[in-house]
Amino acid sequence: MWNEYSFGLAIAFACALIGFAALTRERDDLHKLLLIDLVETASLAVIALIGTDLAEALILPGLVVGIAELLALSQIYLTKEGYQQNPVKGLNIEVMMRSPAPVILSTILVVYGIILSGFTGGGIAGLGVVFFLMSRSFTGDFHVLEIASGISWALWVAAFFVFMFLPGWWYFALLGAAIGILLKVITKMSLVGAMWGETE
Amino acid sequence: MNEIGGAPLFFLEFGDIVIYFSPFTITLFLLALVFSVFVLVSRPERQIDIAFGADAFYAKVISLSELKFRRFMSIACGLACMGAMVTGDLFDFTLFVSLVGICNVGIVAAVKSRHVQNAAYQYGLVALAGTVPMFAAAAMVAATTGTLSMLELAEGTIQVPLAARALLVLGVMGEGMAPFYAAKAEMFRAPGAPYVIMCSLSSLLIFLRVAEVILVL
Amino acid sequence: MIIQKISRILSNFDNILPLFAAACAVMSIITLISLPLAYHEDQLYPKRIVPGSTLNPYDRGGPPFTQAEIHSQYPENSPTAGYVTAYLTPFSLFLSEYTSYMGTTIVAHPGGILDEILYNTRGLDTVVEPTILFIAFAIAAYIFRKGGDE
Amino acid sequence: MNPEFLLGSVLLLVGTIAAAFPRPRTYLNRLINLEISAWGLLLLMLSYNEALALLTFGGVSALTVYIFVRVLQKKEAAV
Repeated sequence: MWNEYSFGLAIAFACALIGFAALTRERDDLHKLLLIDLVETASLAVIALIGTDLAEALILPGLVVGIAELLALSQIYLTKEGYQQNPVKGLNIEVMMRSPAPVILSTILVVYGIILSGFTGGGIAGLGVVFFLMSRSFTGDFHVLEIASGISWALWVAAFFVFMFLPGWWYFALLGAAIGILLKVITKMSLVGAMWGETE
Repeated sequence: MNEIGGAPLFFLEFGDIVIYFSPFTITLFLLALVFSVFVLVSRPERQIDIAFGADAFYAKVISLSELKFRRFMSIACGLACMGAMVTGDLFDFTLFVSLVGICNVGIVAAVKSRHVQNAAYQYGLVALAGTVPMFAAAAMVAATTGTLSMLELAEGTIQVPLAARALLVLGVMGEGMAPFYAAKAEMFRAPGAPYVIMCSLSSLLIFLRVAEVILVL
Repeated sequence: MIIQKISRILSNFDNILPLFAAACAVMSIITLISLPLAYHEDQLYPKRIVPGSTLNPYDRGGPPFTQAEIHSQYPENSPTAGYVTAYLTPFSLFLSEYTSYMGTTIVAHPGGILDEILYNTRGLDTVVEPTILFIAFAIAAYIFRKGGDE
Repeated sequence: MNPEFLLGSVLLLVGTIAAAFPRPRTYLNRLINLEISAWGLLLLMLSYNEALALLTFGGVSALTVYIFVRVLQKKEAAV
């Protein structure tokens, strides 16, 4: 009865046990956040053990939920401790500011992300944008990002309803959903890069 | 098939995720709907602090943007509750519950008081930790029974492992039920009456719903 | 009174997370004890590897624009399930004809088994998930903008 | 059980222990040790051929590092 699945579950729950045990004794607020990131890994491992295509379809939402809540909590942490006004140095290495390397790397990531589209593409393209914004210490306009992500959300939900109620138009819905979710994830991720700089 | 809240009256199919309305879920759904509308139309309270020993009092000023933001979060919380009440898929249920958790954090996090923000942070950590047992439970159900649909699981032909049920309950408790609810009570010091009601109402609704889910499995 | 003592501990919200973590740790131990669990062989959306296919590891069959077979929960609810999997955009078609290691790229490009699951058969999951993303980022952005000026 | 699965399990467990009880208990040390368990998870996904999940997890965990480094920098600037 000790198949591969049970063995994997044993490992994953042993990890969860260790992580939660450390969390019980932790008093520092930021260490708590890091440890929660650790136990998230264990829960993703439990999902991965299903080993079907469904597992992947469940991992992607699980991952994105984790990072979104992490960003919100880290921002609450900064405000409650009063660190919000402190400057962030960015990647203020002289070479980074001038050299074309960030541009080239970001371009590769963004192009590949657009080819992938969907969740994965959004994540990868977003990473490229974050890297670029960080290396150029950009202080940008937030509202544009928020509006863009709102529109892409609407596009994607519209595509979902086409899938459900007008299944004949599946091709249209597929492209709408893929592009909508790509834009949505990119804009959200580039928020991280824009927040790297100073408060407006 | 074991039915807890009466036979489902009608189904709304979204592919593999089937939303079902039984007398039990429809009651909870309407309750969430009524409160969302209530939040939408009501005007927020003005908290007044009375200075002791003198005849003076001063009203706390809440900025318009803060008000709008918190109303938006409350409505999102109401919508999430409505979804969690009627969904017939286990993983979808866990996602809706975590949405309720993050909305609850949002309702209070906008308040500019260090005490309230600290409570919101601690509660947010518990909500984030609660997703771990919840997702693990849903994944274990999928792996050991081969399905996530509550309607299929309610047939009772395949046994759901006890550990998965217990993990699900623990995870949902982390998203805002007793005894981890205490942090929320602390958050109620935040001004803005109709919005914080949404916090406690969502816990009540989710408590009732998770009881049904566990009994059906 | 013991109840008073418990409620005093609980009323300090710094103790909430350690308490929850302890409950989770205990629950992990219980799960470990209950362990060997049977893996149900008849899974939804099974994975299979077609040797030699350029779409590895995501070849789920089906010539373009004909319905591939998808083992979903309620096939009658999604009549178009299987079309998306079989469809390749011109770009993915080009990749699949000229390279043999780009299966992941092809499947992530619009049209593939994951799009099938995420958008079509289990679309509501994906609706909820960007909503969580939206709410969490809205909180972060709001606090970032307003948190500074006091 | 293929070698990726075994190696992934070992790394997951070792990384968890390392991140839960880091030797000099600093934020940076814990953040770096988190990567070990992330590698374990990546190998686990690889053994089940979950390539797309692997790719996304790689990208998202890089973003997690950005978020934490930002918090650490702001915290450090306060001292």
